[in-house]
Amino acid sequence: MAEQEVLMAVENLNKWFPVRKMGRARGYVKAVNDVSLQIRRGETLGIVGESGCGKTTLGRAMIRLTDVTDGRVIFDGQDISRLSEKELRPLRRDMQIIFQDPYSSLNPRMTVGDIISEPLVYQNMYSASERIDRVRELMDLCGLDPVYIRRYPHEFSGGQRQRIGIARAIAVNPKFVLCDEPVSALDVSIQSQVINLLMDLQSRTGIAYAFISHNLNVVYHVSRRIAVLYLGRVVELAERETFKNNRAHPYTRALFEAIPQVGFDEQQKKAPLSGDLPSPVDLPSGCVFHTRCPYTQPRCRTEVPDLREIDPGHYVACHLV
Amino acid sequence: MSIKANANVQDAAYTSFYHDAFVRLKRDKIAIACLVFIVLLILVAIFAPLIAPYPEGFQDTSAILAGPSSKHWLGTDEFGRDILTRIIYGSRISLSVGLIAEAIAVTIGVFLGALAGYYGGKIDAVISRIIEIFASFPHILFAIVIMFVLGTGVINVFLAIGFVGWTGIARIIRAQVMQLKEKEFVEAARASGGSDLKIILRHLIPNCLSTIIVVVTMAIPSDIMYEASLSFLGLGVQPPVSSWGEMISMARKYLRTNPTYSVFPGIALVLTVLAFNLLGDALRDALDPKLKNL
Amino acid sequence: MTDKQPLLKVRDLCTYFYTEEGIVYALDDVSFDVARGQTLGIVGESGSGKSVTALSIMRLVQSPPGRIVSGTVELLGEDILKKSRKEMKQIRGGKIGMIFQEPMTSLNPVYTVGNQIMESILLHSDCNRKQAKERAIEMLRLVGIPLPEKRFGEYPHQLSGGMRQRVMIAIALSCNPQLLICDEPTTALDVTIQAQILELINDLKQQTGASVIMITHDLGVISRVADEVMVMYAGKAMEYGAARDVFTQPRHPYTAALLKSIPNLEEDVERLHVIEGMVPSLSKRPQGCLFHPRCKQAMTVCQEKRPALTTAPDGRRVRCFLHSDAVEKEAAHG
Amino acid sequence: MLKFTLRRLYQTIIVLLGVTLVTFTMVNVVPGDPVAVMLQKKADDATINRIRDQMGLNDPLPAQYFRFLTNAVTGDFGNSYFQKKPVMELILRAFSVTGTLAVLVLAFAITLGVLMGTLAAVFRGKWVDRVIMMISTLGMAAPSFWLAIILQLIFGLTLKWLPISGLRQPSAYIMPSVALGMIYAASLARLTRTNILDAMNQDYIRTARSKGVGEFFVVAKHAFKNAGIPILTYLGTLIKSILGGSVLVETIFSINGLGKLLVEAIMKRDIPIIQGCTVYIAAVFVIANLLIDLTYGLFDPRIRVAGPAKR
Amino acid sequence: MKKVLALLLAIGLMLGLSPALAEGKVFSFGGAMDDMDLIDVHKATSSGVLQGGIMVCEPLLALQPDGTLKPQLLAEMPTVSEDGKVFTCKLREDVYFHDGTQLTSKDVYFTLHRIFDPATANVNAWLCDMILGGQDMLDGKATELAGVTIQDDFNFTIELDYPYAPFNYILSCPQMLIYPQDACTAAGDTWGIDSFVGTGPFVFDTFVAKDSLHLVANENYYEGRPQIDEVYLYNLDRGTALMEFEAGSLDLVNMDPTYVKGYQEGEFAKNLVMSDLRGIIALNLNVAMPPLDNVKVREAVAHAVDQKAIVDSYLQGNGTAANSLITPSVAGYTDRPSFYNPEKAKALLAEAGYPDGIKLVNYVSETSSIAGIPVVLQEQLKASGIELEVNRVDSATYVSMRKEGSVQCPLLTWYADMPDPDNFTYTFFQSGNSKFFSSNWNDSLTDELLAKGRAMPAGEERTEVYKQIDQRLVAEEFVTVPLYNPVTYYLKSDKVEGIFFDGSMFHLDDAFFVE
Repeated sequence: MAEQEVLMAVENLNKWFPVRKMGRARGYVKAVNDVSLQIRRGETLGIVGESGCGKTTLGRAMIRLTDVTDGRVIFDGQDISRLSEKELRPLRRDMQIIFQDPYSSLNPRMTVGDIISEPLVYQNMYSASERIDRVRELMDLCGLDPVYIRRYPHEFSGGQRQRIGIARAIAVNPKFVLCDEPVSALDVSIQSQVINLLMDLQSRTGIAYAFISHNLNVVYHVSRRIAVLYLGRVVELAERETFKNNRAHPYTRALFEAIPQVGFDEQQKKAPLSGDLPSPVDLPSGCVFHTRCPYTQPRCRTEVPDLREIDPGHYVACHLV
Repeated sequence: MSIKANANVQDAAYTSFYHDAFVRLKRDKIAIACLVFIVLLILVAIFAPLIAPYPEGFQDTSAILAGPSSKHWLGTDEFGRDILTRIIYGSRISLSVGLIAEAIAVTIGVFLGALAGYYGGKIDAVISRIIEIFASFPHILFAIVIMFVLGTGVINVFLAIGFVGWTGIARIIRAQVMQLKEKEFVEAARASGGSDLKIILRHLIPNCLSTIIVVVTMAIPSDIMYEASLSFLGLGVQPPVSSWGEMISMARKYLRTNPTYSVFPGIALVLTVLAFNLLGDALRDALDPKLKNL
Repeated sequence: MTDKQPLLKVRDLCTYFYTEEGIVYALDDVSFDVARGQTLGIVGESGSGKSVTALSIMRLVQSPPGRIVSGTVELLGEDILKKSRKEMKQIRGGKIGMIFQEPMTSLNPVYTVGNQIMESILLHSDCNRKQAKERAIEMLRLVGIPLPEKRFGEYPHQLSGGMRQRVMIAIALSCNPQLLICDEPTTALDVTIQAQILELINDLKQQTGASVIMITHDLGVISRVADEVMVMYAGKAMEYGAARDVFTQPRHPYTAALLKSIPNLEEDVERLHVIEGMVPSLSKRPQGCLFHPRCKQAMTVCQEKRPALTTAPDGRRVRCFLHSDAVEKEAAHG
Repeated sequence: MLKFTLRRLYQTIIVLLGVTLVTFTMVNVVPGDPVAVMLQKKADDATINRIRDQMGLNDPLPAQYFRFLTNAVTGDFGNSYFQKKPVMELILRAFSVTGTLAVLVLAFAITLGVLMGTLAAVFRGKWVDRVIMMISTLGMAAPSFWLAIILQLIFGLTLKWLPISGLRQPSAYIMPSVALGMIYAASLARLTRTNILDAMNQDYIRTARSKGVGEFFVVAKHAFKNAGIPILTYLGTLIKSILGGSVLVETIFSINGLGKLLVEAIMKRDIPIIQGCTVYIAAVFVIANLLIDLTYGLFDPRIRVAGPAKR
Repeated sequence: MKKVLALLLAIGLMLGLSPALAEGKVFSFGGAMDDMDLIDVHKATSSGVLQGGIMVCEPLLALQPDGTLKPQLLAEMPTVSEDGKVFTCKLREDVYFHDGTQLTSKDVYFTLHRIFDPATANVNAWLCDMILGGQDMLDGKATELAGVTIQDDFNFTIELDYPYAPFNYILSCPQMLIYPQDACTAAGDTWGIDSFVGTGPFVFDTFVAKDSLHLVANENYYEGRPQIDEVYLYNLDRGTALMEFEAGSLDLVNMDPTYVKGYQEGEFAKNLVMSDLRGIIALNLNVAMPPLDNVKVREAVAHAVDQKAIVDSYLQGNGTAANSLITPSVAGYTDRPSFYNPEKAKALLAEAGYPDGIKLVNYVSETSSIAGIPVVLQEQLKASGIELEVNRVDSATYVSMRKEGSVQCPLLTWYADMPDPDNFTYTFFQSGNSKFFSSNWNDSLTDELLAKGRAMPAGEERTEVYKQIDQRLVAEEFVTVPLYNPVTYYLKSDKVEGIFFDGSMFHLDDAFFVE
């Protein structure tokens, strides 16, 4: 049967961290609550939300760097949510991760050559000498001069270190790469260089990306479809263009208005949203956003809105839309 | 330069990181002085038989408790043995105590510390309790018991001191590994299928090396002093082997008539301990990424 | 003192760091003014010297290795670089308030929030502890913190990032400073909280009539709050003028390139505009104009000579040979 | 906070149990039979065996251990073979000496050490800093028994200011405390200096300076309190070395402290004292550490509210 | 914090008790008495403990400075039966214990009975186990002491198992102090710790184990009140004790010979007193452990030891070289020249089948004062091809190893309890005892001679027997290699006179402060 259209499918995924006091679990930090989404082959799904919305935990759960409380993760047709570390090992080849902090994502005591070839060692791909050539090829691909192969991470700039991280991630020709805030720590000019690199790699090798970030401009640029998260729930999921002019969920609208855009049309100077993020341990009842939503109805306080398809490919979790 | 096979890429790489640290170290005059002193001490210890004016046990019965003279530059002890010779041979004991005892302490300490730090949970609880038990144990009893079980003799002194010192290192390594395992490059290793053991060996322990080096250089002086106090209690090395600690305790009787007998080994002990302490400081600054003086 | 005269006049400010690897020209010949009640935006990428500007004004540059080599910083006509240490203590927190980037670590974890606000009040105004406490609680209410009495006794780790930044603002404004320097105040915050903080700073600026220096790398934040803007690159000011003009018709190629490389919702570009290369190392600076290695319109003159910061008739300043052939006078320290 | 105390108490009990087990096994492994030592000159095997029976030394080891444990809980470690007195009585007498000494040594080490460390930090890089650091490095290098002898020679014999041995007058406490305390004062000085310097690099110091706070207050108020925790942790380890490790100084000054009691008991295989002393020292050490953990809350509110991270 | 400090300080002070420099004629005596756990002479062997005892209690007879005996608690010297086995004694009637009760025969019976009572676990019972019925009590066969019969309050007889000429000396030993029956039974286990009553010149006041003993003058002492009001005994570290003496806070300090060099010239030379210890230091050769089972090898070892060099170099003249097991001042001593001849030693070894030398292993207790001797021997024996391995161990291990007879060449250190040759020979080389001192010498001829010597009354003939034993052990079978007769020193402040040192104990009954 033809290769399946959907590469990664997340179904009703929940991830709760027990809060331990004197050995007994007293409550849970409900980081990810009942999230369902799909990523097709070669596609980039943007995952956006503010800190504490569970986007990082969702990402880690998708590639099983943490175990799953309940719900399923189907990767390339196989349910990987309950696999043991050993069973996961061969699958690691197909899914990789790129990190945010260029300084703590590379082992300071290893050379660039070793860092990039490490996944090859673990997956024992290529012989020793072939690995060297593969590493040099990857460095070229990612815009790094291969002559630096024996240099140390502390001898590179932030942008270059991010390129090393990318080279390491694509070394094993993965089908899916989770990008967790890959450019947030970089300056604007370097940011665009790395974004272009990621998009070039995607067009050349057909890798699928899950692109996590709190910077909407960047996410908007790279993704075909975008999911907006709030307190561990998907509040809106749609094609990129929908977010430009047909934003439905109140939180999404507030989020986009809050971005300081370069331009001088008399934007409203007032902050679109007030108050602080509620604590993830005791979540608000009903719709989690109802405590800060300007249009709250009594129904919002009691009934949890499910993700409805209000028009093709456009899902919203809100009673009023 | 041609890219050699992966293996020696590894070796060349390691030295060059420590090469940077060495460059930083070179700028610190005191550190270099200490390093030279320690290297000298090691040479003296190795070539003791050639350097020492008399054989180790030689007793010059004509010059008992004599003061410094042309024949005996630093004088003689109650058996007529030449003090300078004893100090030279004594360096062997003091240095090997430090190195061997620390070797034992480091292997145990790093192993248990890394396990506790990396796995956490039950394993961490058990190992931490073991650390606390042995840490709250009076060292003296521990050393004496080990000496009895294994019998007296130089090697057992080293074992005794080594077994006592590991709790300190275990605690430091445990704390460091706990911090390191949160770092993203460890998550990256796990994401590409690295086994726990490989992660500990390739990522965690190399990053603890600079702490281990600093802790060891700081611990060697206390081991040397510990051997001295064991000798002071009469549980140290057996004659004719000489150790600075034993000399100081034997010399105590003659403090009024031959102060040199106790002063010179005392100076040797203090200088060696000083050299290791200062070197330890300098190494910490040289190896420590967040350099304080910048 | 006429109203027209600027609150702060900075002329040819140079701050260098003397390190083993050589002299780092962190701030090289920077001049700007801050008008009364206005917000000056200072924008630039990391290593452009924007934070060093703030620290130099407050004379908080850690020396050694750093040192303010030359230049004048006139606050209400008096050059504070000449002030004695005692006088500087009156100015810091009294005339000039400052808030920093990392709310998580900028407050002392072992003292209560109230204690840290009162400390500033007691230093700069002669009132007893009771009055200082009331003033502190008043400030907490002013910066929009709910239940100020309760928060007064709490510790920093009990507050969220946004709350802590509000406390920082309360501290900085507790003694009615005439100038508030904000060094990347919202970089570490979420975008909705950032909007709240920027709005708060603007409101307080209106209420107290203080001037604000907003330092950030985010051009969006500048365009939202700044009246005038100075674009910095590798320790030098590249362009200076009214924010609206600089952003709509950027004159310096770097400013233009920066504006183009930010992804935004309006135009869908296939590939982002990229500024090739990297920011030059400040200890081994290139000959001629510092930006020429990365400049698309670089001319031969740009490679040899270093352009001076020239003022155009409409008051806008730019440091580029495209707009004038004035060469930077051979600075003594060049 | 209470939850944290309970958990720490629970851990302390386990550690103490562990210590009693390790001590018991060690004492029975050591060669040399105490009864033979008691009947030194002419003791044939028959009489030795009879006396061993009397003392229950021939019972199976687990039974002996269990008996030892149940008694130890009530503080009864049996009677000393040689001094024919309840071990607990001997320990309390010896502890009153070593305890007093420990308090004085700690007082001496903390005041001198922390003061010097802070001074060195405030005048970092200047000659004050270099001098203090050199003295403290020397202080750490001088063995305590050597220092004791030299102090005895100078202040006891030549100057006759202080009594040479014993603790018969208050002034007799001075020399032992200094001899023992010097090495701890030196390391405390270095530790304080490093921690204050670390604290000085933190962001809140820059905030304090931007508020116009004077340099002295920046160090004394803001940096000092944050540097407190590592110093407290070090004090924890200090207590054990003072209790157990001061045997050399006690021997020289002929003070019958815990260290001397333990070492002499080991020499003569006075098993009840060995067990009693070891468990007692371990108990004091573990409880002292527990108290120190609780005082963490004073220094660091984050701990007072949530209890420290799992140690 | 301050309150805790004050409380602890007070406790520490209270236990330190009386200040050293009290007024009145106070005699302070310091020395290394580490095992001064209690002062009951039945429970300890070292002089540190006995020293305190002999100042409070007294034996039946007393040794004079000139070596002769005089009646102490007895009215006159005991009369001995022809077969030398029955000693008839008469007590003085004017002697009272410190608690006021009068000294009677029941106290003597109680004391001798306590010596052999297994419950006491007396470590010195072997000294007088020749008393009839003593061994039976020790073996649990009897509960009463057969040998002692009381005629009336002041007369009693002691019967021996076999004739033993020097028994009178036994009665003068410090281990034979007479205890009061009622006070001793009342004290029970705390006898010698919290209470200690005797008839002697000084009354027990307070005792802190391992620290100090305080005695006060016995106002109504039957030989007249001593001229010293109070006596302090301090257990001090050797070096510290000497320093306290120099600082003037001690009147008397006993001193280890190795410390002597510092005091032979200079300020304190006048205070230094040398005294013969009436003892012998010898190297026993364990005949049970090869290669020492071969007499030729033992002879070789005898020829490899240079006694004179040991005394002149290490001991710096403090001692007299010896080649006889018995000390010069005791009958049976033979003034034999040293055998030292390294060439002959090598030849003997070759003859015995060890052309390239042998290895011997020595253990010594590192706290004993002669711990240095093996180190000197180690160097000396090298010249004769004998390699000596020296192991310094703590006293407990040393005692248990020697007891099993498993030390190859232990150092014999013996200070005579009484000036009689039997004390030097029977104790170590009688086949029943030799295992305990690791000589394992088992020879019927020696046993025969020893038994004969014991039974004979003192006189020329008896001396001849011991000369024969000495000749056999030292010059024929080379079972032991005598090294030297030790001397000891003590520092006496010039403020005090009349102190009598009997070779191991100080007697202060006649001491007085010079004005």
